[in-house]
Amino acid sequence: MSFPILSFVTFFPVAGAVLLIFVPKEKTNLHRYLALAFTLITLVASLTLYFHFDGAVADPQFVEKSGWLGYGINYHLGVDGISLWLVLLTTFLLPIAVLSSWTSIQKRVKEYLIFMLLLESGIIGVFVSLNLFLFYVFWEAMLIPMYFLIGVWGGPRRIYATLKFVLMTMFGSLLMLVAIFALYSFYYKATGTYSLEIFDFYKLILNPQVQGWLFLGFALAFAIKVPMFPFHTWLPDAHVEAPTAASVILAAVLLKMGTYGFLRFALPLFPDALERFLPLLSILALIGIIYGGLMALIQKDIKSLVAYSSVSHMGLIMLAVFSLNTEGVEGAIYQMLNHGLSTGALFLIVGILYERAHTRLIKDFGGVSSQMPVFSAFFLVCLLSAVGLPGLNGFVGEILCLFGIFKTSQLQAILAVSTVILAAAYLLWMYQRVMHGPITNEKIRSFKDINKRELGYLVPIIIMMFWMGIYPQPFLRKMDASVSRLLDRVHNRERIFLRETSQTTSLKSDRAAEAEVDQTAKKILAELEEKR
Amino acid sequence: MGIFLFFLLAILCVGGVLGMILSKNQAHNALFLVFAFACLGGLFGLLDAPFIAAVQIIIYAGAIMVLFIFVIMMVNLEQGISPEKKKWTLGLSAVLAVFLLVELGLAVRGMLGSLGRTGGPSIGSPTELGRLLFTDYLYPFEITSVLIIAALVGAIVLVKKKEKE
Amino acid sequence: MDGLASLYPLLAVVAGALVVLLLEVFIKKEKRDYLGYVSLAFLAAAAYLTVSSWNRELTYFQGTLSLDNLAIFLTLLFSLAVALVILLSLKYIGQQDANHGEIFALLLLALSGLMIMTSSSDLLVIYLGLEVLSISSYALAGLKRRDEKSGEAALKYFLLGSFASAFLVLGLAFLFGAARSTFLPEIIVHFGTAAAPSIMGFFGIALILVGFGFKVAVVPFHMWTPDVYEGAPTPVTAFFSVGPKAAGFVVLLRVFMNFWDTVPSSSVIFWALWAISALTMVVGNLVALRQTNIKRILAYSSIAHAGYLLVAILARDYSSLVFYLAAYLFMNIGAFAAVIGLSKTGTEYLELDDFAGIGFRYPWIGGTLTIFLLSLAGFPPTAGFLAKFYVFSAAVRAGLVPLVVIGVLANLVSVFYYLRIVVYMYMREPGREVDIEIENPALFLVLFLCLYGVLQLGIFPGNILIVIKQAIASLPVF
Amino acid sequence: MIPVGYFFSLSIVLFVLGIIGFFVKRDLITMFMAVEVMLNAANLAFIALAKAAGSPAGQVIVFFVITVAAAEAAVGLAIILLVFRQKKSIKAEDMRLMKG
Repeated sequence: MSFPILSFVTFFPVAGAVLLIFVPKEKTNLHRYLALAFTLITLVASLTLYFHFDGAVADPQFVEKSGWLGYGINYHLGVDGISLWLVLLTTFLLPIAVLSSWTSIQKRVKEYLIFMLLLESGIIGVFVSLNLFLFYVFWEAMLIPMYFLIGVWGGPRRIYATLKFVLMTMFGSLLMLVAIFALYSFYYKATGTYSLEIFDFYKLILNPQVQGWLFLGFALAFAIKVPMFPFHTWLPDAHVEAPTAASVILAAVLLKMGTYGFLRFALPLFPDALERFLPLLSILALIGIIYGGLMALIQKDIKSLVAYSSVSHMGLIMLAVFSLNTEGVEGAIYQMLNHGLSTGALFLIVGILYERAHTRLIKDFGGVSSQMPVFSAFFLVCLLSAVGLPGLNGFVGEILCLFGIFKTSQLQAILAVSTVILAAAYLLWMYQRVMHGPITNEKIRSFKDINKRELGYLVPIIIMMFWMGIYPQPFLRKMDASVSRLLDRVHNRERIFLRETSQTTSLKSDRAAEAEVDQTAKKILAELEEKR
Repeated sequence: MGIFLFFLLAILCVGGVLGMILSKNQAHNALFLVFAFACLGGLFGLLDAPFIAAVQIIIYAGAIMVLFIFVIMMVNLEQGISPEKKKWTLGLSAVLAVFLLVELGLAVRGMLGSLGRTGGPSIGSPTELGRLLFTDYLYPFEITSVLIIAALVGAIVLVKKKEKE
Repeated sequence: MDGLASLYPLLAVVAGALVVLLLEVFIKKEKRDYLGYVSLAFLAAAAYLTVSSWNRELTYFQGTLSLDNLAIFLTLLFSLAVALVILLSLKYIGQQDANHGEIFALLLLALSGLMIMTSSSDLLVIYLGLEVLSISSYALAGLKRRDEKSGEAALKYFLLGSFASAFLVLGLAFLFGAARSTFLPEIIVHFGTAAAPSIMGFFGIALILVGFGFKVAVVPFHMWTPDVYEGAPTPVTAFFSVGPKAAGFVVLLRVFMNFWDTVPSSSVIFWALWAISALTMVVGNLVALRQTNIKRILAYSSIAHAGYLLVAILARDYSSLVFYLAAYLFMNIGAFAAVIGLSKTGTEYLELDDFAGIGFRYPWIGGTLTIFLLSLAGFPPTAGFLAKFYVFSAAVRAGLVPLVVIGVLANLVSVFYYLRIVVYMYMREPGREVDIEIENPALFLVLFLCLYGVLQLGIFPGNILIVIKQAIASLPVF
Repeated sequence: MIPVGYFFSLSIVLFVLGIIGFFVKRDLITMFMAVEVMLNAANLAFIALAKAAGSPAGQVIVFFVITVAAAEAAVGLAIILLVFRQKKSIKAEDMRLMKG
C-alpha cells in the first residue's frame, strides 16, 4: 500500500489544530507561523496529487478504502477529475486565508487558527469522500468551524448571520440525510447487502416517482449551499458579517460544495427526476443570475456587493451544469475555480481596504488609487478576472459555460450573458467610485500601499489568474475523462434500460462489472448512432 | 346474600372515596379513606382472598392510614381547608373522568361475561400464598427487602432533624 | 451454583449501599468523600462480576432473573453512569448544601433498581425494580433539604411518579387477567394465540405504556420533567436524565421486541406510539426554545431524545436503540458535568446569561460542553450523530419516512437551542461576574471520560457496536 | 355467587374516582390519598382477575403492591413533611417556584 496521500491531505490540518491546542495562548505569532506551516505543507502534499493524477482515467484515483463501521459505511477516499481541482483550490486558498488574517485578527488568535485548520480538513473531506456516510460527516462537521469563525470573529450582526447560515444549511442537509437513508434502504432491498458507496448507488435503478422525492432531498441541500435563488438569503448576511478569511473560504470553496454536490450526486443518481426538474432549476438559476446582478448594483457595502455578485456568478455556473454537455460542465467546473480565485481575491481586497479604513461603505471611499497605486493595479486585475476579460481566467470559464448553455438553449444563453454585462457594470462602477475621483474622506490620505505580506498572498492568486486565462488546457485535460463519464451517466437512457435487464448480475458486483456494463452500453450506443 | 353484601360494600366503598373527594378537611378525608379501604377488605374476602383481606385491613387501614393521620397532625389541621379549584377546571376534569370511565367501561364490557362467578374451589388459602411467596415469588419477595431499605433511607434522610456536627 | 452467580452483581451493589449506610454513621462530615470511594469500589466489583457473566446466560428464580447479554451490557452502562454521577457529587454535595452521605447509598439503591428492571422479563419484577428506583429517586431529588426548589422537585416527582405507577399496576392487572401471568414470554404467547384480538391485553399494554410514558417522559406525560430536573441537585438530575430513561426504554424494548412479531404493526398500539414519538420530538424541542435555564433546556432536550428513542422501538432496530442509549449517557452526563463545573460554594450558575463569555474564560469546560451540545444536536463526528444516523436509517428502512422527516426537522429546531448555548458561551460579552471554583479533579475526570466516550462512539464505535449486536442477537425470541 | 365482572367494574369505577380526586383536590396529602385509591382499585382488579383465572398468583402480586404502597407512603409523607417545613404549606398552588 502506497502512502495514503489523500488521508494525509485531509487530516494533516487536524493534526495542526490539535498541536495548536497545546501551544500556550500568549504565543500568538508562533500560532500563526505554525498554522501557516501546516497549511503550506498541506498545499505541497496536495500538489503531488496534481502531478500524479492521470487525466485519461475517469475513475477516482489515489483511492483509499478500508472498512469502518460496517453495514456499508466505509472509509473510502479518492479524487477524480472533478474533485481534484476543488481539493487543490482549497489547499491553495488556505495559506492565503491564514496570511490574510495575520494582523486583522487580534483577539483569540489561537482559537481562530484552530477553527481555520479544522475547516480546511472538513472541506477537503467533503471533496474526497466516496462514501456517502463519510461525505455527510464532513459535510456537517465543516459547519461547526464556520459557525464559530463567523460567530466569534464576525461583525456586529454575527450571531444572527451565523445562526441563519447554520440553520439553513442544516435544514437542507437533514432532508438530504433522509434521502440518503432512503437510498441506503433501497439498495439493501434490491441487493440484500448494505452499501453507502457512491459508485454503488450509481448502479441503482429507481422508479421516477421515488427519484423525484430523493432528488428534491439532495437538490435542496445543494441548492441552499450554492446558493440558488430563493435560498440565497443567508449568503449576504454571512458574507457581510464574516471576517475576511472566512468570507474568502465561504465564497471560494464552500459554495462549490453545492455545485460539486449537484455534479456528484443529484445529477447522476436521479437522471429521470433531473429531466423533470430541469426547467424549474434552469429558471431558478437564471433568476439568480439576474437578481444577483441587480442586487449587486444597488449595494452600498462593497462586501455585500461582492456577495451578491457571487449569487449571480453561481447562477451561471448552475445553468452551465444544467446544460448537461461537455462544454457546459467543464466550463462550470472551470468557472468554479475561477470564481473561487476571483471572488476570493475580491474579498481579500475588501479586507485590505477595511483594515485601513474600518468601513466598507462605498461612499466612504474615493480616490484610493492615488494613495495605493500598486494595490489599485491588483484590484483591477481581480476585478477584470471576475468580469471575464479575455486573457484572464474568467473569460475562459464564462465562454465555455455560455457555449455549453447555448448548445442546449439559445434563449437561456442570451439571458445568461447578462451575468457578464451586469458584472462589468456593478464591479467597474464600484471600482470607479472607490478608487478614482476626489478624495472625500481625509482618512484615505493616511493609507499605506499594500505591504509585503499582502503582496505575498495576492501575487499567487494573480499568477493563477493569468495562467488559467492563458493556458487552460492542463486543467481541462484532467477533467475530460471524468466529465464525460459523468455525462454518460446522466444522459444515456439506453444505459439505464440496460441496467435494468442486467440488474441481477451487475448490482452486486464491483467496479469491474460496472465497467463491463459501460462497455456494452457504449457499444449499443454506437450501434444506435450508426443506424441513424 | 352474597350479591347483597357485594352491593352494600361497593356502595359504601364508593361512598367513602366520594366523601374523601368532597370533604375539605384532611382528617375527615383520611377517615373516609380508612372506611373505604376497610370495605375493600370485605370485598377481597368475598373474592375468596381472606389473607389479603386481613393484610389490607392491617396494613392499609392500620398502618398506612395511621401514618397519614400522623402527618396530618404534624402539618396543622388549619391548612387543610383550602379553596377548591376554579369551576371550569372542575367541570373539565368531570368531563374527562366521565369520558375515561365510559371508555374503560366500553372496553371492559366485552370481557366481563368471560370472568365467571365467585365460589368454586378456594384459591387464596394462607398456606398456598405462603408457599407461592417463597417459591415462585421468591425473587420479588427479596426485591421488596431492597425496596424497604430504600424507603427507610429515603424517609430518614429527608426528615431527620439536624446534621450531626 | 450457576444460578446464584446471576445474583452477584445485584448483591454487590446492595451490599455497597448497606456498607455506605453503616460507615456514614461513623465518618466525619468533612470526610464524606471516602463514602464515595467506597461506593466506587463496590461498583467496580459489581462491574467485574457482571462482565465475568458475559455469554453465560445465567438465570435464576425460574427465569425471572436472567442475566442475558443485554442485561449485562446495560448493567455495565448503568454502573458507569452511577460511577460518573458519584464522581460529580463528591464536591457538589459539600458545595451546595446537600451533604448527606446517604446520597451514595441512595444512588446505589437506585442502581440496583435499574439492574433489577433490565435483567428480568417478568413484569412484576420489573415493576418492583422500578419502584426501588423510583423511591430512591424521590429521596434523591429532595436531597437539598434547605432548598425549596429541591423539595418541590421531590414532591412533584413523587406525586406524578406514584400516580403513574398506579396506571402501571392496573395495566399489570389487565395483562394478568388476559394472559394469567406477568411473565413477558407468556404474555406474548397469549397475544399470538388468542382467537380474537385480546381487548384486555391491549388495554393492559396501553396502561403500561402510560405508566412508562411518565417514567421515560414522553410527551403527553412529560409535565413533571423540567421542574424535577431544575429542582433536583444537579448530579442527581444527570442521573435522572440517563438512568430511569434508559431502563424504561430497555423494558419497552423487551416488551415490544416480540410484540411486533405477533401483533401487526398497523395496530392501534403502533400508531399510538407513532403519534407519541412525533409529538415528543416536536413538543420537546419547540418548548426547549423558550427556556433560559440550562437545566430546563437539558430537561426538554431529554424529552425530545425520548422521542428519537421511540423511533428506534417503532423501527424495530433494537441495537440502534441500545447504541443511542450508550451515546446519550456520555453526552448528557458530560453536559451536566460541565454545568456542575460552573458553580461555587452556595451558587450554581444555571441561567443562560451566566454563560456569556465563559467559553474563552474556562476553555476546558466551555470546549467540552460545546462538544457535548454538538453531540446532542447530532453533529458529526460525535456519538450523537452516529446514534441518530442508526436510528433514522433503520426507521427509513422500516418505511417510517414521515416520522423520520418529522424527526429531522425537530432535530433542526434542537440545533437552534443547543447552538444558542454555544452562542452565549463564545459570542456574547460576559455580563454578570461569574467566578467558579475550578479545582475539581473528579469533575475533570468525568468530563474527559465523557469526551472520550462521545468521540470514541462517534468515530470508532466498532467494538461496542459488535457487543451490542451480539447482545441483541442473543435475546430469546418467543 | 357474584359475577366477578362486578368486582372488576367496581375497580374501574374506583380507579377513575382516584384519578378525579388526584386532579380535583388541592392539598398534597389528599392528592396522595387519591393515588392510594387508584392503587387499591388496581388491587381489586388483580384479585378479581385472579379469582376468574382460578390462580392464587394474583393475590401474591397484590401482596407486593401493598408493600410497595407502604414504602411509597413512607417516602411520600416524608417528602410532604419536608415541603411543609420549607414552605409552611401543603397546598398544591403554593408549589409554583418553578414555572411548569
